[in-house]
Amino acid sequence: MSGQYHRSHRWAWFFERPGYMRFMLREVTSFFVAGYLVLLLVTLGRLGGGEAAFVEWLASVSGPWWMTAHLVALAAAIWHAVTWFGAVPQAMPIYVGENRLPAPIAAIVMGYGPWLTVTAVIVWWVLR
Amino acid sequence: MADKDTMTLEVFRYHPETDSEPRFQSYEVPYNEDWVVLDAINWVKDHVDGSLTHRWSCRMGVCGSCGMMVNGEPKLTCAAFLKDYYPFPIKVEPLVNFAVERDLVVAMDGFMEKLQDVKPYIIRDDVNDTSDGEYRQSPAELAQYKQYSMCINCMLCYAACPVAGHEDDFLGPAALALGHRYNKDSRDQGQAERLDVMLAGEAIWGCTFVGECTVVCPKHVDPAGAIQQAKAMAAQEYFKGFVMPKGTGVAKGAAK
Amino acid sequence: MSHGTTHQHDVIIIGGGGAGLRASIAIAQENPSFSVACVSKVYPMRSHTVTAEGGAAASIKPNDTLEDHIYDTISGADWLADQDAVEYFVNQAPAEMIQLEHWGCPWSREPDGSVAVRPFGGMKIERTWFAADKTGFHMLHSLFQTTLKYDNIVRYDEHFATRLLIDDDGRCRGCAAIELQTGRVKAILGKSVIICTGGAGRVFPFTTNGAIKTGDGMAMAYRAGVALKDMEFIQYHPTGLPGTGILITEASRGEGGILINKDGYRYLQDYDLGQPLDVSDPGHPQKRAMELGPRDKLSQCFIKERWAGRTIETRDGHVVHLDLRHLGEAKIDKRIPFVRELARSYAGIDPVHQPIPVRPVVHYVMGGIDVDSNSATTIPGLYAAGECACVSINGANRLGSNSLTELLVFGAQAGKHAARFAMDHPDYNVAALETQAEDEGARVRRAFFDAPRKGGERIVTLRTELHEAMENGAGIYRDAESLEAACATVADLRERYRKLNIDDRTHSFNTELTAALELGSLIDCAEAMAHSGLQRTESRGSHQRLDHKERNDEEFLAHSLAFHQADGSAPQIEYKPVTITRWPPGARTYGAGSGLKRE
Amino acid sequence: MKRSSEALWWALFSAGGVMAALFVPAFVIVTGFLLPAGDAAVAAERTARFAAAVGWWPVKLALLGIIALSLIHAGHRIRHTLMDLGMRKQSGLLKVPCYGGALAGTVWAAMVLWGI
Ligand SMILES: Cc1cc2nc3c(=O)[nH]c(=O)nc-3n(C[C@H](O)[C@H](O)[C@H](O)COP(=O)(O)OP(=O)(O)OC[C@H]3O[C@@H](n4cnc5c(N)ncnc54)[C@H](O)[C@@H]3O)c2cc1C
Ligand code: SF4
Ligand code: F3S
Ligand code: FES
Repeated sequence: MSGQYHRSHRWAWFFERPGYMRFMLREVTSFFVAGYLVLLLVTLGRLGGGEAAFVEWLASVSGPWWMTAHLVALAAAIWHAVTWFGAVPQAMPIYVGENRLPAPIAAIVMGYGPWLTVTAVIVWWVLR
Repeated sequence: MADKDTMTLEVFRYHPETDSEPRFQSYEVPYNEDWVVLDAINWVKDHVDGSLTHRWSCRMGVCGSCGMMVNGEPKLTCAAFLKDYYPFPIKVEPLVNFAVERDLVVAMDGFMEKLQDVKPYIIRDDVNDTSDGEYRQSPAELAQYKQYSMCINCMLCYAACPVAGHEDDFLGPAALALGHRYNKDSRDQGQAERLDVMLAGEAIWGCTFVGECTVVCPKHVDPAGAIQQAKAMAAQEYFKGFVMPKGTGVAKGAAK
Repeated sequence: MSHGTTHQHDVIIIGGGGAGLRASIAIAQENPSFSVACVSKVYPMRSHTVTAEGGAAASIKPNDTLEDHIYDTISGADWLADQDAVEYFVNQAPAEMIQLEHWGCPWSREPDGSVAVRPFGGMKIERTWFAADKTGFHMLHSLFQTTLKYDNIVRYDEHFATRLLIDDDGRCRGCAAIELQTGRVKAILGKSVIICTGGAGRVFPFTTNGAIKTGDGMAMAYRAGVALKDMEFIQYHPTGLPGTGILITEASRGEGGILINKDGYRYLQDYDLGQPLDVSDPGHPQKRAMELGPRDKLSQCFIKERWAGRTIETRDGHVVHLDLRHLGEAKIDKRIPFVRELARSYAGIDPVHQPIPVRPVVHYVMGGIDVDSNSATTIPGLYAAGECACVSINGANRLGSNSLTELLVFGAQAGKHAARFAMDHPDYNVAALETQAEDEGARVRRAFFDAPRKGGERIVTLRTELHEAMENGAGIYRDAESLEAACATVADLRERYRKLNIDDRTHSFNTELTAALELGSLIDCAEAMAHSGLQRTESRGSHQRLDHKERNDEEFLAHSLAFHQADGSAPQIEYKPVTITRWPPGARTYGAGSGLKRE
Repeated sequence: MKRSSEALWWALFSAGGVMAALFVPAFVIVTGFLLPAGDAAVAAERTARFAAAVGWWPVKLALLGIIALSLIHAGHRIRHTLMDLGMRKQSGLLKVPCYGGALAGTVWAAMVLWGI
C-alpha cells in the first residue's frame, strides 16, 4: 500500500481565489503604512530642524513622484481603514437583547463614523 | 432516459493500493435539473463504476459528510445543484488541505483531534443535579453563542483556509469556533482552560483573518468572526496571567 | 479481507448516534475503570440523529403531567405499546432531557430562561423541547462533544460491524467489524454489547432516512437469533418534500402551519380529526386535532384525498400543500429557519410567500430488535437501544418527538444494564471469538471477492427491485395480495443476492462492499416487515389492511416476533402479549373527543 | 501548556490597527498634500499651525503612541504575510526585523518628537 496521498502546497496560493487576493491586498497595505510612517518621522525630524528646513523639505516632496508616492500611501491607508473597520462587526459583535446589531450599522457606529470624524477634524484644523 | 441530455463529471481518482499519483476520470452523467452533484456521483457509483469512493449520508446538508471541491470551490455536494454548472463539465476533487485516503475521501483524524483539543463540552465546578431543573439561560444569553453552535463539521472551512494548509499546529476555523461557542455559553466555566489551549504556539494565532472560512461555510457559522473574538479573549487571559498568578480563582473556571 | 486484529474492552457499543453516544457516556461516567468501545460505520456526528428537526418530548412544565404524556403515547401507539415501558420512559424523560441541557444542548428558551416547549402531533399539550428546528443536530453534537471528555470511551470510527460474536456459553461478547480505511476485519471484544444502529427506512425508495439507515443492527441481531418485533409498523411522515423525500418537520404544524388540498381546503376536518379553527384564532393550532393529529392518520388522509382526486399533481407525483404563510417571516425565521432553508434549496419555493408541496414519506420503523423493559435481548449480554430496538413504547405509531427522548432514556438504561452484566460476567473465551471473527472475514471474502466477475447481479438492480416491492406491497395501505407479492419478491431477491457482483475488490475504503452488506441488511429487514405485515390481519396504527379494516384486540393486541430461519426460508412469526397496566385499550380519538381530562 | 508571546504582539497589532486606520489616512492627507500645496504664504501659515500643534506636549505623546502602535501593527502584519508566503519555519527569526524595526522606529519617533 502506498498510503495516503498528500497534495503539495503551492507557494502562489494567493492567486487561487479572489478572496485570497483581496486578503493579500489588505495585508500588503502594511508595507505602505510602514513606509509612510518612516516618511512621517523624517518629516517630523525636519520640523525639529526649524521652520525653514521644514518648508524646504515640503518643497522637495511636492514633485510628481512624491505626489504619486503619497497617493499610493493614501490609497493603502484608506484600504487598511476600510477593511479594518469593515471587520469590526465580525470581531466585536454588539447585541441588543437577542438581536445582533446589523453589520453595516455596527461598522458605521464603531468604525467608519469615528474614522471620518477624526479625518475631517484634522483636515479642517489644518485648512481653517 | 428519454432525453439524452448529459453532463460531464471529471472526478479525482486515487487508490492507495494501486496508485502513487492521482488521475482524473471522466463520466457522462444524465442531466437532471433537480439533481445535486452528489446525485450524479451516486449515479456513477451505482451504474457505471462501483469503485468510485466518496462519503455521504443525509443528502440534506446537515450531516457534514459530503464536502468536496467542486470546480475548485469547497462545497457540500448535496447542496450543489447540477443546474448551476450546466452545460459545462464539473470537476470534483477531495477537499484540499487534507491528505487523501482514496478518491474523494480525505483523512479526518487530524481534524477530529483538533475538535477534541478545544475541550468542546461544558466545564463547571458546581454540577447541578438534574432534579434541580435546567440551568437558566435567557434568549439573549443563548444568542451569544448560538451561531457558533451551528457547525456541522463539514471541514469546508479548512479547505478554504490557507493557514490550515500550511500550519499543522493551527487548530483551524471549525475547532476554534467550537471552542468559542463553549466560551460564550453562560452555563460554562471552562473559559480559562480553553483559552490556555488557544494561547499555545500557533493554535489560534496562526489565523491571519483571511476570512474565506466564513465565505465558504454553508451554515453561516462565521468562524472568522469567532476566531477574532476568541483572540481578544485569549489576549485578555494572557495579560491576566501576569496580573494574577494562576489559581487565584478570578479567571472564570480557573479556581481549583 | 485481510487478516484482522483483536481489541478488548468492557462494553461494546455498535452505533454512534444519539442512543449509542448516550449509552457510552452512561457507562463511562458510572464505571470510570471501564473501557467502552463505540463502533460506528460513520464518524459519530454523521449519524442520522443529526437530521432530526422538530424536537424531543418531556413533561416538565407546571401545566403538564407525566400521566398525560403516558396517555398520549399509549393512545398514539394504538395500544400496542408496553405500558410499563412507557411509564418508565415518561418518568425518566425529564431528568434525561435536563441532563442533556446540563451537557450544553442549546435548547430554545423562554424569556425567563427556562426551556421552551412547542406543541407536536398527537400530544395533548405543548411538551416538545426544541433547539429551533435542528433539535437532533444539536442533541447529537452535544452528546458527541460530551463523549470527548471521557478518556475511557474508545471510538472505532468508520468501522462497519458485520456480525455479533457469541461465546460458547451463548453470551454475546463483541462484534466483527471491517475497518474501512484498511479493509481489515477486527474482532472487537467485550463483556457485553449494545446495538444502537438506528432505523431501516432505506428499505423503501422514498424516505427521509439517509444513506446509512439500512437496518444493519436489526439484521445482525435477527441472524443471531433475536426476534425482530412489530416490524410491520412503518411510519410515514405526512410532510416530505416530493422528489427528494427531505423532511419538513412536524414543528411547522406545531407552530401553526396548515395542510390544504388542491381546492385550498383543510381536508383533515373530513376525517374525524376535529374542526379547524381559523389560523388567527388564539386557540390555533389545537392540540391532538387537525394538523396536530398523529402521523399515521395524517398520512392515511393524504391517500384518501388522493383517491378522491383532490391532491395536486406535480412532476414528482401527487402532493398537498403545507401553508405557513400566515406565520409571517419573523416567526418562520426564529422558530423554523431550517424549514425555510430546505424549502428554498430543495423545492425552490420560499414558505414565507408560497405553500410548500408535501407528500407522505417513509420516516421511522416502530419495530426493531426485541428487547425487554431493561433493553435486554434474548441473547445474554446483548442489549439494544434507539430506533433499532423495539421496547416497545412506540407500538403501532410513534408520536413525533418521542424518539429523540427514547434515545436518551433507553440509551442510558441499556448502558446501565450492559455495564452490570459486564461486571457480573467478566470472563470469556477470546480464542473462540477470534475464530468467529476470522470466519466472518472469510465469509465476506468468499461472498464478494471470490465470486466470478461475470454474470452477477448489480447492487442497484436488486435494491431498486426491493424498493419497488416494498413500496407497492407494504405501503400506507396494504392487503394480503400486495404483502404476498412483497414476500415473494423479497425471497427471490434473497436468492439473487447470493450472486451479487461488485466491481471493487480492493481493501481500502471499499464502499461498494459496504453497500453490498447493507443491501443484505435491507433484505433481512424487508423480509421481517413483509411477513409480519401479512400475518397481522387487522388494521392498527400505521398498519392499515384494506382487507381487514378494523382493529382486532382479541387476536392482535400482541407484538409480532419474526424469527430468522437459517435455511433462508420464510421467517417464523410468533406473538407475545402487550403489557397493559393501567390503560385498557380504548377508541383512539382525535379532535373534539380527544381531551381525556383537560381542554 | 506553553503560552506563546504571540498574544502580546497580537494585542499591540490590534491596537495599532485601530490607530493606523483612524489616523494614518488623515496624516497622509496633511503631510502629503495639504502642507506642500498652495503658494508660499498659505504653506507658511499651515506649517506654522502644524508646528504649533505638534509642539504641544499632549499631541506629542499622542503622536508617539499612534506611531509606535502603527509601526508594531505594520511589523506584525509584514511578519505574518511573510509567514503566509512560506516563511513559517523562520517565524521566530522574522521577529527580529519586524518587531525590532518597530521598536527602533519608536525610539526614533521619541527622539524626533523630543526635538520639536
Ligand atoms: C429527517 C428525520 C427527522 C426526525 N425528526 C425527529 C424529531 O423531531 N423528533 C424525534 O423524536 N425523532 C425524530 N426522528 C427520529 C429520530 O431522529 C431517530 O429515530 C433517531 O435519531 C435514531 O437514533 P439512533 O441513535 O437510534 O440511530 P442513528 O442516529 O441513526 O445512529 C445509528 C448509528 O449506528 C451506526 N451504524 C449503523 N450500522 C452500523 C454498522 N453496520 N456498523 C457500525 N455502525 C453502524 C451508524 O454509524 C450510526 O452511528 C427523525 C428522523 C428523521 C430521519
Ligand atoms: S465552520 Fe462552517 S465550514 Fe467549517 S466545518 Fe463548520 S459548518 Fe463546515
Ligand atoms: S480562512 Fe483561515 S486564516 Fe483565519 S479567518 Fe478563516 S481561519
Ligand atoms: S450528505 Fe449530509 S451534508 Fe451532504
